[in-house]
Amino acid sequence: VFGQYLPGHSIIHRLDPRLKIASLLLLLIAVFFDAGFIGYGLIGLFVLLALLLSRIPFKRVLKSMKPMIFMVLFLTIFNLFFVRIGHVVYRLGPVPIYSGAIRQTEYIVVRLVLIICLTTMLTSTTKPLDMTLGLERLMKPLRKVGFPVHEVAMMISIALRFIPTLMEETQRIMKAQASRGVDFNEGTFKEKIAAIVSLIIPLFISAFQRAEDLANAMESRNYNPSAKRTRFHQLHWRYYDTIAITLVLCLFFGIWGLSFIL
Amino acid sequence: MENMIEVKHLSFEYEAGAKTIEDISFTIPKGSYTTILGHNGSGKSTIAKLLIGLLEGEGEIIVDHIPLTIDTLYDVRSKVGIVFQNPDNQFIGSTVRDDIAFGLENLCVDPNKMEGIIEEYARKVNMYEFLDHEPTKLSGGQKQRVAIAGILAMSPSIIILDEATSMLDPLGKREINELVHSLNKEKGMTILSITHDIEEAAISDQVILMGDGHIIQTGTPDQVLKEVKTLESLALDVPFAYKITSALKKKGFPIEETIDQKGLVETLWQLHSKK
Amino acid sequence: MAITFKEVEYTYSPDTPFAYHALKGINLNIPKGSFTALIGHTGSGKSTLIQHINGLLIPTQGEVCIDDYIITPNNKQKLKPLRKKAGLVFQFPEYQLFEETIEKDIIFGPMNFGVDEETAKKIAREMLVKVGLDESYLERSPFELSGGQKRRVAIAGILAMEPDILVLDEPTAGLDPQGTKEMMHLFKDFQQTGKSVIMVTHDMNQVLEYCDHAIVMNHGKIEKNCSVTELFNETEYLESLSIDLPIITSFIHQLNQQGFNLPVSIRSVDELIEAIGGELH
Amino acid sequence: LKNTRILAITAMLAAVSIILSYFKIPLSPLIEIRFTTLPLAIAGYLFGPAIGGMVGLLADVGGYIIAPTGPFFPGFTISAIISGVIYGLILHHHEFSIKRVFIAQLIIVLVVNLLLNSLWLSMLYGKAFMVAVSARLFKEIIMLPINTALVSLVLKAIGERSLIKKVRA
Repeated sequence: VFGQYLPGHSIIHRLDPRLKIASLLLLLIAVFFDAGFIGYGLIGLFVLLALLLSRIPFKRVLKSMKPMIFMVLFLTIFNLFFVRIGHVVYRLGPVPIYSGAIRQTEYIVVRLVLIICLTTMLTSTTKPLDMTLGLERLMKPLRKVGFPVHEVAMMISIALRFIPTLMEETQRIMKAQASRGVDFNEGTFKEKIAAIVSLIIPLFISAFQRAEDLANAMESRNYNPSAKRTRFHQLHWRYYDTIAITLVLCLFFGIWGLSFIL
Repeated sequence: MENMIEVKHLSFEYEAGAKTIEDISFTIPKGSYTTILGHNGSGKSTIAKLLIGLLEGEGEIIVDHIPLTIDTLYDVRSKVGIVFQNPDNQFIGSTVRDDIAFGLENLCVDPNKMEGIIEEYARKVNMYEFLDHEPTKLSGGQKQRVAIAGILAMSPSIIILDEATSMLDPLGKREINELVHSLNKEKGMTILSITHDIEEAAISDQVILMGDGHIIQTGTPDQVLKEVKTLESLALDVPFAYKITSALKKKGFPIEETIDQKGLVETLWQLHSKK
Repeated sequence: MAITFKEVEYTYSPDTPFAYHALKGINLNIPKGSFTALIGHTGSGKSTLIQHINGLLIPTQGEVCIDDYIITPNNKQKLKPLRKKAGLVFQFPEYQLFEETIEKDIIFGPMNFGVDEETAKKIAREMLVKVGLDESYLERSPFELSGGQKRRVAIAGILAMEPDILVLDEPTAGLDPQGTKEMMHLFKDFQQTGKSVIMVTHDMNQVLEYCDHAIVMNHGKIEKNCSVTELFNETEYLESLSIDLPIITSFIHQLNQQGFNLPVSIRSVDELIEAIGGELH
Repeated sequence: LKNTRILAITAMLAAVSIILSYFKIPLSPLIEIRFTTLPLAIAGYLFGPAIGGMVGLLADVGGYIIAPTGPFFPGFTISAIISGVIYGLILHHHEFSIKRVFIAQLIIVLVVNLLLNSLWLSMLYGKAFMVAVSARLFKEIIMLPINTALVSLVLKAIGERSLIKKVRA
């Protein structure tokens, strides 16, 4: 129930998580290269293709854009009113609308849509566990500079494991406090703060207690953060991963090149 | 008989001056089912943590011939498996499969061999069909069975149950008790159960009675559990069969005190038919 | 404070793929002053049912009446006064403690219901003593206490709301025998002041010793609603749900199979010894 | 992090932060009180800047994996890490005081909320957004005392719990 992962067997689902995470980062950077509408068109085409291949329902992508609608509207209005570059194309009553404003707004909206599509695609087609594993493997070189790669991966998986449990706990605490007369929906500002404090403090106490128990359980099963350990889950790089990364790299450098030309 | 665990003059304090455990010594014979019996706060759970070096106390602990020191910490831990009280907080993996794998990973088992081991032990605790389930979809009893599978997969010499059934419903309790007893009887696994359940103590091989950080008495259930005054002073129950027999004896019936309920039905029936 | 359920249905997250029909056609009447046990497996609907008693959940169909409160799916009534009348103690209630001192935590409930601080403090003192802790605890932090003591403080916090109905979800889980006994006596005392207690429990020994009425739930329905004595007569039914008999009742059944003729209505060890003695004479 | 106990607590605090992202108290359509930084403050206070930053990192990445509240953007990951580090630098190794919480909160407002976040937002939403900084400034001025009070309240409560004192020792 938790998370964004949509089970499936598409080619995108089967791609190696390392590849998917690296691609996301590369394309996120690419989105910020100024390669004009040709650049955005290329990335857009690529994203559309990937979306179709992944067979994620379109509704899902639209839904993930919902939180941004307000922001986009706000920005559009803001840009239209305040950006004064280019020539005036239209007059809305007393307000002049500049061509630069329209162009900038278009850029921003396209950029946002692309970012959302990319990030949604990754979380929808990759199991949280694989994502953690992929991150761990990708960050491996950072171990040389003393970054605790293994520990970070372990902590992410613990956090993900305990979110549903703590969520249940949260609901239980809220009900218990509601039974003691706390109203989580209505009340003055002060009452609302008091209500949330009566939830947050027990939640922290419980999280600390669970951490203590968990640490005991982990150590009793021979866990030692500094020791070597093998991993049950292994990632397998396949030929289509190579094809995919080649495509992504071509796109990335293509856009980069384009940004110099334009 | 060979000893699985030897503890000599063990003491421990959380805060200076307040001893949680004071100078306790005991041995646990190989293949036995031992219970440590005591009320909440008697210090009994601290013992489990001391035995695998989660806490550091004074005194000597020898597990399967290995004295516990900083250097042997991980050797000792690989010999001892503990099932803790809260089923939720010891489930580490995101699925049953991953949870059983956790211990194997720590022992650096070859990843290619893990799948087979995991399936084998999941079958042993009857959780094979649940291998891909997430912990939130399992009952407390099932989670504790997974914990036991995870421990068995590490092939320990002794399993410690630290009030492992106290948060379970009766069904879960029964599942775990049956599983643990069969491990003890059929596989000869040494079991140490930390509990306040007097009826569980009554069917064990050895009882270590704890009170306020001390060992009050050690012996067979028959020796320890008939000391009504001691048990009551430690805020513990008295076995049901003992309550009945001692009262009947007082009333002048020719009956001996016992803690064995099955035997009691037999005895009463004989008395009844002789009437 | 009579509690009545009329054709109550409850579905979690209706109209979604996760919809779960938790209560099905519940009809129920719990008279004032009773000590009722609510029995059933995990997932049988017990927790859902008890959350209807103080309006934490609103039925998706049917109605729930608590005294003069009538809760229907389109409830418009303020629920707060109901929450005061029906005090609900969740499982492991020690997790709801959060204030700096025990006193503050106990008066938290009453003050939310508009009791003034003076009165609330007076009640807090009384309740603390009632649950077996003395007044010296008032100024201490609840987090210095042992698990069992924390539970007592949490329960004192509910009792301090002076409810007419006490709803308990496995109140003795994880306590040792002594703690369990003291807790159960506390609830019995509460009932004997003429108030109702409804307790979810898995421990049939407690049901036999303290309760007078039993409700058995299975798959979201009420399967039995009877006196405790009647319930433990239905050995086959209980076995089919793999519910253990109380140790006393099971012992009686064993003896009766061997030719004894003991009444199954016996509810304490003393009575049992009397009866066995009588048979052997 | 060589200690399993601290590792478990760090992970658990990150989980709490993700859960708290579901809660907010709106003051006005544009200003709302959020609680996701409380676990960062606790981690920084109890265990120092490294762990504080770590909770920030985990909460942001974990939050993206499990429940995106917006698009993933590495800039905000950096913001979260730096917030945790600031809490750690200012609060760790010192007795709890409201003054220190205020200072930490003030630095976060200046460095993270106004400087870094404005930078990220302008990258995402274009330069026009810089005009909105004045509006954001107003918001930050209102939020500063509220956040200081909230963090103080929770730190004080948590700091006094003997359980956690034990962990710290």
